[in-house]
Amino acid sequence: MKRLRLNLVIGGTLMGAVLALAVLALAWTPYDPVRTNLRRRLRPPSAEYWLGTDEFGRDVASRLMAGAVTSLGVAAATVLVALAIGIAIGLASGFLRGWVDRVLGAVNDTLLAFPGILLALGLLAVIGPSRSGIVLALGLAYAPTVARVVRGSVLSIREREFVEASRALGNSEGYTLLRHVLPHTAAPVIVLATSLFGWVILSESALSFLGLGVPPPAATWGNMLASARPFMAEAPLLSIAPGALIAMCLLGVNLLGDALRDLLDPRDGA
Amino acid sequence: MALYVLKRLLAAIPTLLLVAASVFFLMRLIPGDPALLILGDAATPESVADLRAAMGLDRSLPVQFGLWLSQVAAGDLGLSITSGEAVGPLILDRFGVTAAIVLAAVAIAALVAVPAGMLAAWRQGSWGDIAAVSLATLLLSIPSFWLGLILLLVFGLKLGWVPVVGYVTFAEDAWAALGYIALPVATLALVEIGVLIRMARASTIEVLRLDYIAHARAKGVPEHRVLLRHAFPNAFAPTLTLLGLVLGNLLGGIAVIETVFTLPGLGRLLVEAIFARDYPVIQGVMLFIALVYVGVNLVVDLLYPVFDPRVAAS
Amino acid sequence: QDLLRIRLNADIRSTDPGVNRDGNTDGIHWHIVEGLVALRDDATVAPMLAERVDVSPDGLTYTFPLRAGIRFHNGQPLTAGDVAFAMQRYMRREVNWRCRADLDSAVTRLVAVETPDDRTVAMRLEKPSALFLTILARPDCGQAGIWHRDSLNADGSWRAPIGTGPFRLGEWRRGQFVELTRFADYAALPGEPTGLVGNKAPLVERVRFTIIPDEAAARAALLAGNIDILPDARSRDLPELRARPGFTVHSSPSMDLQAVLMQTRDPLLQDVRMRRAIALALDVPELVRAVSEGGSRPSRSPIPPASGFNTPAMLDVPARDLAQARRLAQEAGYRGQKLRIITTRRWEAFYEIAVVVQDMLKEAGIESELEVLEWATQLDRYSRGDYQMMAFGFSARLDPSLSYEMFTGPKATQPRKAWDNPAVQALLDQTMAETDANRRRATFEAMHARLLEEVPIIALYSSTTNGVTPRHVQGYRSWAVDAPRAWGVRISR
Amino acid sequence: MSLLEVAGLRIAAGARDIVRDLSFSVAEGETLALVGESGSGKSATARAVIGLLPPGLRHAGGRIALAGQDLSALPPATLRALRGPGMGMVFQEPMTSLNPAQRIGAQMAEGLALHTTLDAAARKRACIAMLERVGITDPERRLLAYPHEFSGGMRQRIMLASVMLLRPRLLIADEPTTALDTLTQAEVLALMKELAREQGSSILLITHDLGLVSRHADRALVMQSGQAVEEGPAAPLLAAPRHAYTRALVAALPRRGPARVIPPAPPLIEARSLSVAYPGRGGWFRRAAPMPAVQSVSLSIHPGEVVALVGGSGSGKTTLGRAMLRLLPASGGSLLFGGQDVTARSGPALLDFRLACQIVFQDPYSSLDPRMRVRDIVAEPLRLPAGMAPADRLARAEAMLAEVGLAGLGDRFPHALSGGQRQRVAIARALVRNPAFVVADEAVSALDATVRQQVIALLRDQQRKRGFACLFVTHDLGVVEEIADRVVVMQHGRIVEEGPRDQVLDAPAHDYTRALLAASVRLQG
Ligand SMILES: Nc1ncnc2c1ncn2[C@@H]1O[C@H](COP(=O)(O)OP(=O)(O)OP(=O)(O)O)[C@@H](O)[C@H]1O
Ligand SMILES: Nc1ncnc2c1ncn2[C@@H]1O[C@H](COP(=O)(O)OP(=O)(O)OP(=O)(O)O)[C@@H](O)[C@H]1O
Ligand SMILES: [Mg+2]
Ligand SMILES: [Mg+2]
Ligand code: NI
Repeated sequence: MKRLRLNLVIGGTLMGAVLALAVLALAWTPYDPVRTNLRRRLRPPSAEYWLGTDEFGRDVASRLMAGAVTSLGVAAATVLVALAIGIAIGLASGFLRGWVDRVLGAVNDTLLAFPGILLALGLLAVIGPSRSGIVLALGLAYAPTVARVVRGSVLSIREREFVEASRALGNSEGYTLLRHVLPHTAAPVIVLATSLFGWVILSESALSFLGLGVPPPAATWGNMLASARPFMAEAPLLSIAPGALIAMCLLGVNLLGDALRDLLDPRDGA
Repeated sequence: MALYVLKRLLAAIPTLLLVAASVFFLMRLIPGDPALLILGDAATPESVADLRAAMGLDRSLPVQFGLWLSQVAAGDLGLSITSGEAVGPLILDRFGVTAAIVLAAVAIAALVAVPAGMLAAWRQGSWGDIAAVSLATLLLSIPSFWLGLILLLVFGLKLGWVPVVGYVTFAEDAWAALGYIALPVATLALVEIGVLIRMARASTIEVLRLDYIAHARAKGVPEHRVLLRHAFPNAFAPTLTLLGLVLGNLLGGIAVIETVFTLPGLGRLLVEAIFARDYPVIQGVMLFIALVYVGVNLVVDLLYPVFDPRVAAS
Repeated sequence: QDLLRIRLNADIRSTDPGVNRDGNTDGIHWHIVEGLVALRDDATVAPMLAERVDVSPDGLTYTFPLRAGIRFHNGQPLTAGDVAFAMQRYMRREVNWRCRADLDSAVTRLVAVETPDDRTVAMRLEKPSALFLTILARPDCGQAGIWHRDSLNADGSWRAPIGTGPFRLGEWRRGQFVELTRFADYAALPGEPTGLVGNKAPLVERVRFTIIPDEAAARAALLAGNIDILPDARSRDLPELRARPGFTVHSSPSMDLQAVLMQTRDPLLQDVRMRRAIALALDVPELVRAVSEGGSRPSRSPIPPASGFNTPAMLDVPARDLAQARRLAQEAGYRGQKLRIITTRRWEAFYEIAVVVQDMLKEAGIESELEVLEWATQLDRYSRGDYQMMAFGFSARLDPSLSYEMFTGPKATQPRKAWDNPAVQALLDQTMAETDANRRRATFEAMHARLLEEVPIIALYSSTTNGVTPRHVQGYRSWAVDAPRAWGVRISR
Repeated sequence: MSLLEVAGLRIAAGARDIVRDLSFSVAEGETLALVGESGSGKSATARAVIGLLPPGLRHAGGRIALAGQDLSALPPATLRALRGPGMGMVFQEPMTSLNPAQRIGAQMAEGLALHTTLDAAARKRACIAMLERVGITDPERRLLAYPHEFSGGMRQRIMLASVMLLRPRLLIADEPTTALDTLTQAEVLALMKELAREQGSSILLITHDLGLVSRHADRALVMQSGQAVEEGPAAPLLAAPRHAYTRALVAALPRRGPARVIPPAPPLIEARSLSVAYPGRGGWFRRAAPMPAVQSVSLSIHPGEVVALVGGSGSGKTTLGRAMLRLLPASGGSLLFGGQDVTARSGPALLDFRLACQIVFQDPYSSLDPRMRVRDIVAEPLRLPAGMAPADRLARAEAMLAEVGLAGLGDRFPHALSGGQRQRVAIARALVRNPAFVVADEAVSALDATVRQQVIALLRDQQRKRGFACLFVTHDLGVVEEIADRVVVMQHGRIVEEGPRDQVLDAPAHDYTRALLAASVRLQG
């Protein structure tokens, strides 16, 4: 009970702050986040530029705000894609079993055996570097993990008696799956989704490091961090600022995820 | 037992075939031409065509795939089209580096994180628990390429404790080798500690609720022994499964760390091969990674009954 | 004390000079093998293994008397037969020598390699060519390096180079380092070292090229004393490195070209007014200053300022004119369409150029978006001509004709060529057959004027090679080609 | 002097007291039974005594003394030394109270190593002797086995052995046999009493089963909502309960109802030589032989008739029940419903059969979807056949809820109901579509005595009112007496005896039926 509220409060505050930053960025940023000015590169923080400027003379504070929109958007969209695909595969293979499970299982194992980020790398090269390309590629890369978790929990849920009760009522398999099985995968899926959120932000960053992230000049925290790396000595704030926001966001998402899981579980919610 | 292992390996064949086919065709879908990359901006259409013919890339895709598969079936992964080296030995050579780092890092991470996670679970809700969870989250939110460079700057440059670049194998000079892999291992271990603490904590919390823990306590078993003898094996079993997944993935996926620390590992080999469109190397490495993945999970499954005898291997 | 450690940003491809190669590979090869001729610092050609080069009056026969006292790494003396043997292998199609096609083209066709005596080699061409010696000397052709026949296996495949260079190949540990050892019997030329000729005496026992892909790690390795030469520091790091006591920066203009390419077949860009508008929208000096940290000089000519063929007219950079740019774009029917600029992060300069260009175009009311591709993909698009605009760089061309040839040609057969204009093509062919330098220079000036008018590409600058060494390294110099030279360098602590 | 003295015990969960002002004592060699309904604080009390309250519960006051020594004042190490030889505890769940990752030999010897000076060989000898004593054959080899290699009853005996090995002066047994079937239950309890007598241990026996109290306890303490309501020697207390709650408990014991006469009619549902087999565990290459669970069973049930299906654990009762609803496929024989063969029906034809039949499961918690509100659960069956408006469905569901005594609780989730209420929801769901045939699979086994009585009454009333036929699966003969018209006894997948209730209970023909009857504990006195 006490833990639940602490999760909710801290997680909610952190995510609230990050979301507020993103919403504000949609309406206003101190400067144009993609406007370069080669005469004022790598400036330290000042009254004019609160967090200084980056290697192209762009205002770091503005980029952080704009980056919140992109990073959160890309991460959320990617998680949704991964969940949609993963849940569909997981439900199908867990519930139907038999050859469906075998085939999907082999496909899933194949995808799992691919290092996730390399799968994304390959797909990105095919789809092309665009925001939706990143979303699709990372989404596909993480879907097998979701599928595995969902399948696991479906396998245990389908043994519960209320599923059999639904069959005994004459309900169709599809109805049973959607009405009685799907909602119960929520808890593990939420926990996974919050971890995914963090992984996606970091993966986008690693992709940027390898030169394949969200296309510049759009700012994401990940590509800011990746491109700030060479200037770690001269302009530490350039890395620390997006790094801190990522950490804050991840902590917030994870805490909120825990809280949400507890809330969604009617047994603990009362 | 041997039969079981054999069966499992046979069962992995469809997966490996699927991996082989998808890698092969995915790579050909990607724009980019190895011949063009070798010849660069000075390439002429004729020189590109010549080179493609020399690399055997002028044949139709199904033919190329068939040739490659029959080659692989005969145990030959072919030659790198950029360096002409045999892919099989190349992979084994590079894998040594990656395996050394990953195994050391995961072992260290497990040695630190599992006890930490278990203690956090044991004192769930205490300040120590909160500290452990926050530390885990913090570690989870630092990209490894960034953490790696920080460590490099601090321990390599500022303090000069370890060399910044280079690598020797343990066979050559064990002490020097230690110095070279210390930082990459530390980087990877720190990242993994974040993952493992959370995992170990969650499964220990589950286990500590069970009756046999109360039973052990009711027998007068001291707490340290309760944790060590009764909670640990049971809490570790699910962690082991995830550890297998993580390990399988890492063994092919630490390209970023290998790049930062200039290590001749498998991940860097793969990324560089992708950038160079070195098809035989990419295909070979991916097949190898898939095999490692299957192997690691097999080992995990074989180890599992040690921690959870309910799951007997055969 | 006897080990010189040099950073290499990627592994080499092979030990077979001019065959399976890239810039890094060439840079290793030129320590091991030498050709008949080689480049000086200013990219002119000088004799190396040859005593001198005698050209017949009709320009068809080149005679190379070999220098006396030259031995291969295996102790065998160099003979004319060795030269002929190596050249014959180079010219075999299946060997895939990078420059075989250059010596078998309409402009330059090598028809025979003869050995009148043991100490003389003669080569005959089909017609006179201004490029012949340059091709032989080009580093990317492996300087047509001469090696002993034991460099080959019995079946004729390549084993390992046995050359005449100042260093012999030691250990190549793939992905980690390439190590060279001093060739004690090296017959050095007298005088100062210049380019790949001059006094190339090896002064250290061993040279190790350590492979460090990551820029930040390479810099850290230099500062930590793990390497002795950082031959290719990023311009970004220069201000800080210059300020650091105990380190010396060696800058040298290179002969490559950074440019923005435009597809003249694009519906919008086929209108020359649109291309001119784009050129006028760019503040080239500002852009170059920013991208090269003030290290390079802006130049709208494809012929590098370091080249002897560069003239004052070519160094003149047209001023930015936003109003004119807007007007021209308007006239060309530009209505705010988004241009797509392809670039990559593989080469930081391409990326930075693209970002700055995008921003400068915006000030002229021309909208664009970046398409950041992986390098292999960009190269593929380049070679198919599948782009609207592209930030691109050409590797060093050591002859001014080649500087134009690299982007001039018929798109029908060579889609990668940016400038498809038969009249210009005729001028270019003229420069290749012409051997008089002044007359060539005049033709290049004419071509430069047309280039500024038609703007199929916007040449920006040639980059600068910045080598950095700590105090204990003496005698190191950067030069027009990125890769470092280890001869003449000594370590003294 | 009494061994255990509890005075003014108070246990709190947060701000709420779950045990208040509880005092009792256990004398040397005595067995005290702690009885009361679910949630009355029995387990909490037991755990407080041994000092192992679960997180969330707090020992908030009162004195617990073992042999005169105040336990709450002891340092942890001393308390630990007392656990084992001073007091031992047997838990309810045999499946989870042994460490699955440790060999049972190690688990048994662990206590000996901690509390005695025996060397390893001596410890092993002691373990073997004890295992032999509790009837585990081949004990020497079995020491190396893991818990999962034993059946539930064996595990409970091993558990008991490991506790008794330390000769505890006080044995705390928290519902030690509820998870076991009738035959095993009797065996384990008898063994426990015997060992305690041999070693002179006292027992604190926690149970909700008055039958057990009457057979095994010397004295009994009745608890309700965390407080003691009545205490005294067991026999008189049960024979003449003074407190209203105790009276209710005693009254809730099942009694035989009058025999009914079922008017002759053609069978409603009929199994002919029905066999069911579970697929064996096969690999990729080999399919294992199927495992038969029900073998060639013929059984017919007439409209309005209640048939009780009894038998030991694993005898195939559940399997047969499910097969008769076609929730499991038959591997042989046929199933007739209303004279029509439904064995192989599928699609809409099967739906007709489904609409006519229903099932109530044993575990009211796991058979209700925890994420649905009670009203929606009860309304769900009305989706089929299609045609009823959602509003009508809800109205019908509310009416049904009122009928089972749950008016006004439609908004709740299952977890917010008591066990008895949950089972009423399950019954309401089964009956709302007016089925002709209902299978009740251990529908009351998980409930405590008073609640069980209410649910049985509800089922009986509904059955009388609606007249559906019912197959009542149970291992509890008490329930059979109360509700069945006919009794069918199963063993090893076959029917071994069948007949009218009174005939089977009073004059059992088969040995197995007799053993079952003997093991079944009924209130004496
Ligand atoms: N960890 C806990 N935190 C808070 N309340 C608890 C906890 N454990 C039990 N309770 C509550 O304490 C009360 C007594 O529980 P206890 O387990 O002692 O009941 P019981 O008599 O053993 O019931 P049963 O017959 O069902 O086992 C119940 O109301 C229960 O909900
Ligand atoms: N899903 C299954 N797969 C394989 N075997 C099973 C399965 N379910 C039950 N069995 C086996 O079938 C036999 C009959 O089981 P069933 O559940 O019908 O017994 P039961 O009489 O209901 O026992 P209980 O009183 O314990 O509920 C047992 O031996 C059991 O182990
Ligand atoms: Mg209890
Ligand atoms: Mg059953
Ligand atoms: Ni019972």
